[in-house]
Amino acid sequence: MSGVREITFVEALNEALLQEMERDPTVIVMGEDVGVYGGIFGVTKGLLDRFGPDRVVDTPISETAFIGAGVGAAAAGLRPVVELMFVDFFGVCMDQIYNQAAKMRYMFGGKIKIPLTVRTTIGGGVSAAAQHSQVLYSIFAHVPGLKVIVPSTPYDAKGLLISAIRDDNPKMFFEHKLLYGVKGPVPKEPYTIPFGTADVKVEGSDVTVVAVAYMVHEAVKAANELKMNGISVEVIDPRTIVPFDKDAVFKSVKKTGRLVVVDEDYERCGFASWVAALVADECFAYLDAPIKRVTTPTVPIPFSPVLEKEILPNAEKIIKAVKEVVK
Amino acid sequence: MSGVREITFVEALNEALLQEMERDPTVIVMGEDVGVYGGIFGVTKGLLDRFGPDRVVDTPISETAFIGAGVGAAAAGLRPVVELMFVDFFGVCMDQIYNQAAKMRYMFGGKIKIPLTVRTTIGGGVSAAAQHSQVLYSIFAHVPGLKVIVPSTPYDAKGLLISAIRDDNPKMFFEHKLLYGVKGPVPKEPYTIPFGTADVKVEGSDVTVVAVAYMVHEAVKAANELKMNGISVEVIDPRTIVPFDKDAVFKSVKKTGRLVVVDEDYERCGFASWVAALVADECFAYLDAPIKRVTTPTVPIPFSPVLEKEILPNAEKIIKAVKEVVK
Amino acid sequence: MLTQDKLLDMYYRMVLIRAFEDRVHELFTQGKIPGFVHLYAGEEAVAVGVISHLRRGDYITSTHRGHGHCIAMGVDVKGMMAELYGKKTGTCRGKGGSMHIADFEVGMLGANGIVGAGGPLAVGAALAAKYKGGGGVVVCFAGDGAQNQGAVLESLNAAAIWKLPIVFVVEDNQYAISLRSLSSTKLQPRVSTARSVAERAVAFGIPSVTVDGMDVLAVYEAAKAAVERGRAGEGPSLLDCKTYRYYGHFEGDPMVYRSVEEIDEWRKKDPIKLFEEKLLKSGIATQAILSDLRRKAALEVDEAVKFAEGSPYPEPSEAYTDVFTDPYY
Amino acid sequence: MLTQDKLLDMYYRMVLIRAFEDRVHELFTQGKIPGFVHLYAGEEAVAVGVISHLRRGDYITSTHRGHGHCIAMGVDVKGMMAELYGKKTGTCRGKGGSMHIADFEVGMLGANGIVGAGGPLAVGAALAAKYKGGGGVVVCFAGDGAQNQGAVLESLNAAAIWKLPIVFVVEDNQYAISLRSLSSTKLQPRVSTARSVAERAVAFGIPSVTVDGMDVLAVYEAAKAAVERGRAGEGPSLLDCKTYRYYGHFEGDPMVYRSVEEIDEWRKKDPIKLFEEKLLKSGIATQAILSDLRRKAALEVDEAVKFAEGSPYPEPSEAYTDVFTDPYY
Ligand SMILES: Cc1ncc(C[n+]2csc(CCOP(=O)(O)OP(=O)(O)O)c2C)c(N)n1
Ligand SMILES: Cc1ncc(C[n+]2csc(CCOP(=O)(O)OP(=O)(O)O)c2C)c(N)n1
Ligand SMILES: [Mg+2]
Ligand SMILES: [Mg+2]
Repeated sequence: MSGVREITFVEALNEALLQEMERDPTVIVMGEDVGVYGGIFGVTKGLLDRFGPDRVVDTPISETAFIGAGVGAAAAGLRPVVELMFVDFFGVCMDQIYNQAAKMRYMFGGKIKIPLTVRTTIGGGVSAAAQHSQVLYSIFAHVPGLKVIVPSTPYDAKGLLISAIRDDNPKMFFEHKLLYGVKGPVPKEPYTIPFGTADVKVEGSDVTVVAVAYMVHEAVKAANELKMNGISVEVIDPRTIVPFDKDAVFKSVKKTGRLVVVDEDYERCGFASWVAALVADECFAYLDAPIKRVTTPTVPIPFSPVLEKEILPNAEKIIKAVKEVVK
Repeated sequence: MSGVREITFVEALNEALLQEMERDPTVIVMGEDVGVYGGIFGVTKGLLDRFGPDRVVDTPISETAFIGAGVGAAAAGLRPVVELMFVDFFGVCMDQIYNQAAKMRYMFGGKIKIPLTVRTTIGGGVSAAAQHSQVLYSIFAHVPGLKVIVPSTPYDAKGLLISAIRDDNPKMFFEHKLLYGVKGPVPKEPYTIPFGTADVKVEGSDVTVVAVAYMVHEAVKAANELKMNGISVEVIDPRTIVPFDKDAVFKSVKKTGRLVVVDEDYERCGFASWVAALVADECFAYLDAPIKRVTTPTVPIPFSPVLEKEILPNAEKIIKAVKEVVK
Repeated sequence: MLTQDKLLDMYYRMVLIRAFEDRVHELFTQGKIPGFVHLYAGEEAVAVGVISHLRRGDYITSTHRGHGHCIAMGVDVKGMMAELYGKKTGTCRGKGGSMHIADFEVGMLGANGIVGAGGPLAVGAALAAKYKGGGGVVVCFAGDGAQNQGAVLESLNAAAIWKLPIVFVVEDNQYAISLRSLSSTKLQPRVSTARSVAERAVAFGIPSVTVDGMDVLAVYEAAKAAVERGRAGEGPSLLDCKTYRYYGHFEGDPMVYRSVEEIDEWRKKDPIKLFEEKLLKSGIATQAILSDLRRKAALEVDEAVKFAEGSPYPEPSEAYTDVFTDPYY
Repeated sequence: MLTQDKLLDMYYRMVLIRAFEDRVHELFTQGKIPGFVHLYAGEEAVAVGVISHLRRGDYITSTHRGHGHCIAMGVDVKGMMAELYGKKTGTCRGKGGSMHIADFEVGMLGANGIVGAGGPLAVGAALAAKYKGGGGVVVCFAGDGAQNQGAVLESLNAAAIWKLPIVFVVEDNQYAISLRSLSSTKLQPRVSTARSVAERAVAFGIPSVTVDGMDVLAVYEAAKAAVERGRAGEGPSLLDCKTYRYYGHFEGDPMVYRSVEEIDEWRKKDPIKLFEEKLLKSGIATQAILSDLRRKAALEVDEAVKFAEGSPYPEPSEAYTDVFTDPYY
């Protein structure tokens, strides 16, 4: 593709929004401080100037009202992109997401569509403590009716966000805090990435490592280090949790016979458990070792950097888990 | 124990509330229609007459305010039992449950306690459709700081509710709609059941089946039928998901070499996945067959009885899964 | 001025709602309709009085007690009845049931099992209407009990700051299950709202009016001003309609919280009877015309029941479709 | 009447808050304090004016901008500073940080990372106070932006219907991050609330008053009536305090949404300066006394920083404790 530059994850998202808003007048952006402020992490910067307050709507601190407004506007023919400042705030507005947006098409007999995108920030690592550091995508994947998107690179961020905006269903789009500043090659022109297509980040033959969002980077780091130890790790980034590219994971596990799932979400009843369960059912005959999960233990995210570091998954912990399954 | 009678699940819960309110004046009950109405399923019947409106508080339809009030009252020294009419409504009040009640002790350095019990109704099977039939306990188990209680019999309902009220932590107490009318032996006097102690409902040697809440009954039914086919099933009811009696499950799997997890919650990223993941890690060497999960597929619960029956787990589906792992 | 045709159409919609609800009550009692069913009988004047102002492209959001709104919006009664039976020919192909009937084609954005959840949806539909231009309005129906749900309260503020074309219609049927909407004495303990919601609306920046919700013409008049305000881009309004539900909160409700006398008292103010009296007195209609319309309504409901009972159930495999617009399972 | 001791104590708490916040600003800029930090400088009169009425057994709920409330309630400043550093000796053993400081011992039920979440908690604490008897009151601090959160709106209604001993204190510092609390012109687009929250409160059944939040004595007077109402069992009140935050929304905020001139304008009304002038004019204090108190505050903050910097971090294993009262991991 032409016009490829190195830009940050934030810039890639911003460009996706800008290009889609230019292309399609039904795309509007809503959320707290998305206007003059440009979004608390800068993702909507410049959009108010470009598109005006009718399409870039600063909202009061009423997540239920404005996310629900996104649902209602989608029902009435717009294609809203709504920002939930931190995923941790889902507790004040989950009903509009999971009982309304997510279920309307089904409940109403498949006759309608809700082309809504909810963008939100996830993740630890910046001492933001128990109510601003969570990941929680497992909850949105658990309930039916939401597509769940978890990009790990600027390239994927732009392509997946454009795909999301054009998709006719309700989507949760998760942006990890530690990724915003990450740079990578991104084509200038708009492009899409189909949901449910995993990206093999590193090819390998001894162990399959599945990771999403920021953890993809830790997994790749681990794979590189393990290579020096003579262990060949295949790193797979599913990029979307719903839909999920089971085939890519199964294919890899059938090759390696070993699986480690890396997931920043809480350990209990989370995404990593689900991937493990799928494999323990459908690839059982190919497994040569216990399935390991590297996750955040199910404790609130502590503030102190020392404690936070202790609980978050990282390359070191991934290396340890991989070594356990190859030993 | 003396004074054992056959009473229903509802009566067992009602008796637990009554006895604890008599024992401890700091126990109060709050929720929509818990007073004159006696709770929409009758669990709080008679309590208003007995204890008056200061201790049996009818609330407006403000789940955030009244569940949060339960948290605040617990912080200030009471021991509230709050009713969330259907778990499906968690979307309007989750923040007070999962970010406030559940995390306060940890965030505040372990110096405080929140002795709050949230009772709620779960489950399908009565054509209550997409917003009144969900189970969702996996979500509450996923987030840290909540004990998660899922009784399956009148005996367990009473003992676990009394244990919950006396426990100094935030608890979610899940009552399955189809259990309310179920009768069983229950001692008259108050008694407790320690959390985290599984109950082996049926002993067996070929396959371990783990099930909770209403599914325990379907699992037992399946076990009885399978016995006639010469398949010996061990049915384990963990009774609480947090804390979870891993040992009981592992012990059984190590004996049987086979596991089927039955769970009415949605398939993706749910409780069944987690149990499967634990076993696929920690009991791998003992496994003789793929781990099967019998769950509700991740679709909204449909209204039409024909469709609802299609998706809910039941004895028949459990039998099928068990046969797959023993073949 | 309201034409004779319009008035008789309003009357017809009211009796059709009543006939539908009375029949559903019977069918539920006979065990033919499963699930949770909340009936609108007694409140017909509110839905019909307001919705009579709407035109193609307008929207409404509804509640758990949505049959009346559906019928007033023109949702096909056959499809509704089939939906209540869980049949494949239902408005929502049997997937929704009573609490989830929607028909976007006629602007009905859905009944709702979650109290208050229609508020934000209405805000969004109104944002869209405003953005698209053309004077579309949105009506948000919600009960007295729903007024204490954060979703509704946040929506009032949002509608006011964005000056949206919304009419908030409060169906104050005196109860939220067993709780009174407002107490007359200061000591009433089972009360859900400390002050009138009309007063509250004003404090959110929304003009409001309290309306006799048993009088369809009073509702019509009040709604006229509110809808016009919306179409003219002057922002939201709120109508606090005083009304009553004749049946229990849901079918099967033991109704321990109210007396038979109270119900009888309200039945004396029946909205259909009241409207009949007015129509007869003003010479708009004769007894014969009215009883014809009632017969026609009964017939339409009969047809609907026949249609529902004769329809097939969905295929079990349909449980897995319609989650997304693209294949899923 | 306020005694000299009381007045000087109020002054001391105000300058201690200011000294603490100014120092935290420095330390954050130096990279010594991690995470999200929201400073209270400029708003001291509100916390101190209200909390001066509280006694043992009363409670407050706080916000993300909670340092001022903590200090006014008497939370130990050394523990607070250590908490901001993430040290084991912190008020919450390093687990909470700036957004989650709590000290139930002194009645401080917690800063809160979720806007509006303190409302329901205050309702609950007030229910407990009412149930226990003894005239305890609860103060719920919340920002202007928080007033649009369902949690707060539902809490107003609940407090009113249950006649709870709560004082809702609105800290209207003009902004919710970049949104204005209220516009003077009808066309202001970036506005969060359509009508004054004092007006709203009344419509919820709660008497309210708008207060100069830069004048600690004005706040004190208004709070006096409200707290007394609560203690007497007469129900909730609301104080809408007009104030201003000097620093950005959080540390690191580029503040694109307001001008330096505006900040300067408000700094001229500085609550500490204003209080000083009054104290001097009325002869309650001399310049010497006041500068002694300021020095003392600076010293207390110096000590706190030393304490924090000299304290150890928690053991990594402490990450797994305190989830429940019983062992977990
Ligand atoms: C968020 C939520 N809380 C509670 C309920 C249970 N519920 C269903 S209807 C109802 C009463 C509603 O009262 P009102 O709004 O006055 O409507 P009405 O039933 O009187 O028409 C309640 C409490 C619900 N469905 N959703
Ligand atoms: C539920 C929720 N929504 C959004 C946020 C992000 N947020 C933190 S502070 C804030 C602004 C709060 O404004 P206000 O209540 O006026 O308090 P102030 O910061 O001005 O003291 C926002 C939007 C949050 N923490 N919680
Ligand atoms: Mg009502
Ligand atoms: Mg503010």
